[in-house]
Amino acid sequence: MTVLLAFDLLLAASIVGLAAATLLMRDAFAMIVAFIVFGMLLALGWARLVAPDVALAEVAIGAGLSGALLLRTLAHLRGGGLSAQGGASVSAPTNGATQGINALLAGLATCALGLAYLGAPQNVPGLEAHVTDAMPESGVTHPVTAVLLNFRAYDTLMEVVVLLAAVIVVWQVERGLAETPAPALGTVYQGFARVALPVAVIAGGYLLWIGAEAPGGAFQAGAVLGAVAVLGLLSRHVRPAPAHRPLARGTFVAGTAIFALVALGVSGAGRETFEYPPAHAKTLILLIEAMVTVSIAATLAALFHGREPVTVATGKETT
Amino acid sequence: MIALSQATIYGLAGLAVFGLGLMGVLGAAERLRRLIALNLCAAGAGMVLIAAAWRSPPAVPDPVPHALVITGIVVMVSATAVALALIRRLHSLETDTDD
Amino acid sequence: MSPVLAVILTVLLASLLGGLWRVIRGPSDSDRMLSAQLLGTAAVAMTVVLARLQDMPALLDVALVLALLAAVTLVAYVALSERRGR
Amino acid sequence: MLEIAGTAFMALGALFFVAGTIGLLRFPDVFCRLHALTKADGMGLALVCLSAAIGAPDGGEALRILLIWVFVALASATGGHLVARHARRAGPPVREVRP
Repeated sequence: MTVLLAFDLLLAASIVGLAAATLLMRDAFAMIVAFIVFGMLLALGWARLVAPDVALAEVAIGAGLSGALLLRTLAHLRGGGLSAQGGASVSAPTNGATQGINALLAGLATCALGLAYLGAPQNVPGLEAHVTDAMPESGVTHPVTAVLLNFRAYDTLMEVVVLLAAVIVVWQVERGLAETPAPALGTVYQGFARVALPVAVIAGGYLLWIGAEAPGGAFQAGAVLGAVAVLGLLSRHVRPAPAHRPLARGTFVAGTAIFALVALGVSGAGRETFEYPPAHAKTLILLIEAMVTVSIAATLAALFHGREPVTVATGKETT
Repeated sequence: MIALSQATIYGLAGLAVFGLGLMGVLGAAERLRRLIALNLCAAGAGMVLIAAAWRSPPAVPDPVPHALVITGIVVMVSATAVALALIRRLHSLETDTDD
Repeated sequence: MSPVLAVILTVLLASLLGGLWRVIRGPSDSDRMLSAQLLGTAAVAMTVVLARLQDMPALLDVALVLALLAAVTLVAYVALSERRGR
Repeated sequence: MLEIAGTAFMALGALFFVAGTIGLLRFPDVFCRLHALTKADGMGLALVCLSAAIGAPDGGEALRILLIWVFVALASATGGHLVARHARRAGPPVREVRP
């Protein structure tokens, strides 16, 4: 269909154009906003490629939380608030030779990827036949969830470990860094939060539940719940205090712990690690997913908040 | 010759985004810009993967690359958060010594 | 029905790309954030149209999450901007 | 018949988006632009959602579409308020209306 082809060409061109614009934008704030819009367009592209799971992850994490994370750092770099101008890092201009070498290297790597992509046979069956064959044993009916939580569960476990490592590193790096807290956002926002936050929590739970049979699952649900927590932090409904640290640590670790325990627990009696007994596969996957969702939500919120809650920071909050 | 399917269109766009992002990673001056470039680079690679997983309509796409890219997105946001913490820390250290 | 939907989709994309000019030019941060919000709403509309066009109800969830998460960026912007202010 | 009406609503919704974008580009300051786009995108999305809900094969989908619309309407109203308040406090004074 020609109209749809024109749409695809226009969308693909705008994705590339926006990527270039993001890199060329002078103002750092404009760069971040362009990056957020890039994420939205990317999600549309993924919807066009029949990848709703990826589009879901992209809008939740790529366009949503990454944007908030970047804005928060920019606020720090500009000295407390976003509106305060100046303080942007100025750096030495790179000379022509360096830029030439950079372009050459980037071009070579892109050519390599291009050859790999264009050289591979297109539009022919890949691994989907294997996935379809194994679906009855997976315990779920949605192929992507089956791959994530069953067939390639090692990858997913490692991914949860990466998130855990990230929050540990961020807490270490930010140790002792003080910041002015965000102000109250007013009654209109409070009213909005009262309606929106419960709706968002329900949406997160729905995404988790639907993941077994349709696009959705632990990461998307975790990202939505993480966004709820970020809103709570911004509006100061949630105020991290030193007393919360044991709970926070426990929540960060819970997903990884349950995942690893189940993986090892099913491994006896002639089974491999991660080879769930088919009769209980759905229960086990849902158990893992629920815990991983909670962990991811807490971790993403902690990554946004940055520093570990310490007594000094809360003491300053009253000033 | 390659047929002009939506997979080819977005695959080539993904290649371009990957290349642009890589150039940004290597050449960008500020740290924040370099980090965003790295994110673009990852997004471009993801687009290529998802384009490779596409099958013409009656058939459904290969779910394995989809799962890989979702994992990639989550790993990328973790890496971004760590890099941002480092950027904030470096900035504080620099402004402290300047005073 | 579906060629019409494709045309509508293209019009929405064109409108989104027009709004991009405001993101690039500004002049103020508020302008940029506001335009991003409009673009987000356009993206939600496009996702809803795509769900119909491709007959993929799962895209409605994408639209819902996009709507939820676009609000987070905006609130983050306002809260972080006013952090010092007064 | 219902299908034609649905498509017409959707086309009208797209026109509202175009109008909103024109307002965003042409109006002189942040408050005027805010006015243009909250009207336009609210109406535009409402029409697109209405049309999609008419065509929805089952009630669950229609409910989700309704939820999307309600949420965007709430978020847009709140976001508009927050940005306007912020722009009022941080930005240059509001333009005088010339008689």
